[in-house]
Amino acid sequence: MTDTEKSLFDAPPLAEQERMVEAILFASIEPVTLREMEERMPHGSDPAEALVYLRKRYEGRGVRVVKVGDAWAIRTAPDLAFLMQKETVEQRKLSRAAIETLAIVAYHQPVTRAEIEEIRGVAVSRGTIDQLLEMEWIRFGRRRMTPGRPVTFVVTQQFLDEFGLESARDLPGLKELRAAGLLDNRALPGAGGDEDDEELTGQSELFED
Amino acid sequence: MTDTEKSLFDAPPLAEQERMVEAILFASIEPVTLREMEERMPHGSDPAEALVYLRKRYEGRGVRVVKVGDAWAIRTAPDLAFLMQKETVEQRKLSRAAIETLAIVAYHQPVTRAEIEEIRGVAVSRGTIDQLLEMEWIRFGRRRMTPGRPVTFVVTQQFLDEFGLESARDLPGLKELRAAGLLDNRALPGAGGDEDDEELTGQSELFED
Amino acid sequence: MGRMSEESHLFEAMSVSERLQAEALIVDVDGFEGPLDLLLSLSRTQKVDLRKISVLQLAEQYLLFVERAKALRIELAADYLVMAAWLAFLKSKLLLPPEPGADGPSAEDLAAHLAFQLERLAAMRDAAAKLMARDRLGRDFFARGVSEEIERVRKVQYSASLLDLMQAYARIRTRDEFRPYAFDRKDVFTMEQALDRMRGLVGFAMEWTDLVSYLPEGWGLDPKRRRTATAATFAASLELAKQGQIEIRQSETFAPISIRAAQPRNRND
Repeated sequence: MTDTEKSLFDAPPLAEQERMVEAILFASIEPVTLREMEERMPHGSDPAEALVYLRKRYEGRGVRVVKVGDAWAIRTAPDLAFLMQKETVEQRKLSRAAIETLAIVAYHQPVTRAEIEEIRGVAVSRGTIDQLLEMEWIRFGRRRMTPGRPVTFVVTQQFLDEFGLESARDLPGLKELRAAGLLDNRALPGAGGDEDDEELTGQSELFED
Repeated sequence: MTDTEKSLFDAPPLAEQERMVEAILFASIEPVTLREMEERMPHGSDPAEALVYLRKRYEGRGVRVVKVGDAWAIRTAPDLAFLMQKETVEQRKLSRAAIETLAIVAYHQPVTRAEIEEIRGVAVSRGTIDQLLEMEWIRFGRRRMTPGRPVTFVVTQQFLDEFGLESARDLPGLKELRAAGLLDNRALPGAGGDEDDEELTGQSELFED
Repeated sequence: MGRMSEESHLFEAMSVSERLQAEALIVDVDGFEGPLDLLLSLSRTQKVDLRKISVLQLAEQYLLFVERAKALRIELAADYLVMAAWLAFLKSKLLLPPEPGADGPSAEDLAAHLAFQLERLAAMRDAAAKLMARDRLGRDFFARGVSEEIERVRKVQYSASLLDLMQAYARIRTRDEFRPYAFDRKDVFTMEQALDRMRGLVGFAMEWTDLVSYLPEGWGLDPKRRRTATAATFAASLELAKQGQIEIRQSETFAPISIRAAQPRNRND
């Protein structure tokens, strides 16, 4: 009783907070957001700061503290994968269409179905999108403010977690692709240039924060 | 294990073995026996020794390496168990029975259960009294010096605090209730002051202690 | 002219192995994910950087592919044929000198766009491969094997106010009298009373009249009595309007409410 009362006024020492973050992350399979940690820790705690120390503490260890989007998780070190045959989950075999669609969503997000089709030069089957949605690798983003207000797709935290990415900014080769202009959605010449302005708000949004 | 064996199979350094045990314990669904660890680790590994170091490393941390039967697991430090609880506070209106019982205790204290029932005209459930006791709005008063020596109930200081009353005497009397339109004038037989007087005798015992 | 000779030159440049490859492509037509994918595969035979690709040569290869497919009576999906038509158009544009003053994008722009599309598709393929080659959760690195369930502790906080308490007590006290709780009706003007009163009056209201003027005498001064009379009169006029005896109007929210007797022609509507 007195302890809780006390904590209302004084946040626990940083070392204690680090222990708490450690316990919370160990206890969860899913990444945990700072906000969730804050809600569970005593008032006045600063999980973000505790995480800096915790992350350092686990450097080079058998498990690591990793950032997944705006959440945090503990994951085993990839070099120890060979120990984990027992835990290995059968990876779902994805069609070429699904893999390419996933990559296009990741690199071009937020992206409309029409844009995916434009890039692949072929219609995207309903099943492909459904499969990626079902795997929770992509989700609906905001509607595009263009005629028809088409839905857009973006990748999920689950996707980042599964592919070991801190954020969509860390996608392999993203910078090079951007620099080469390959993430632009250039319209066919003569087909109206409005689209380009719209497109610039694509992955560029990711770089702003 | 002899030195020759060790050199033959070239077991990984102990620090590496510690990492391995850490990763295995982390990722496993069930506690892991030494034998299982040994089977999964490179030949010549000594998980028992690695465990000694790993256990020490986790001493005082947010999670601990614990023995479960003859197997090992990583578990939250017991003092941090509170982090694994999510408290949701739900505001709920007190039941009508409870409010009426509370009102009777407040106006007529000290009052016995039989008296409460007489005033309400219905039986008072054990749960209602318990709830009020648990909320620390009422408490047991002195036993009544009548046959059976029934217990009485009185309101608590906490009740007075929460309802913003200096004492139970500050509760509005019937006259005031009437003036506030909460009581029907004409309902009272012999509409004089009798009722109020009666009320005062109810509360009079209050003034004595 | 120069372009024509270039074209025939390209044709001859196609080696036997390339021709065989093109034939193999036909057999494999199901393996392509649309015309752009096919174009990308064809472009590989040029063995150059996609940025330096000869779109003209590519168009030729594609058209040749479509021709062969037709010869082998392989049914091509519509989008392959649309692409073929577009490439034939592009080819003619590339070969002919630009018409002076012609509108629309130049052949070079169209060719550049096609090259861009191919390069972008190739880049996405490459990116997808890199993505899939990454260390993966559940294959290369692992999550906690068992999650400690977060125990949800539901704490119910009951509340009651002093008013609740007094009302409850008042309720009990009234119940003691063994009579149902009743309002003191001295200061209550009922809708029935209002209806009776208005039925007698509305027949004369040919013009719009403020509802307030229908309040009974002696009820307009005391706020409490005024409130109950207003409410009853308003409810009564709604009832009369429902019965078609009067019309009721209010120009805007909170504006005075006026009524008048129903007009005969309205009743006929």
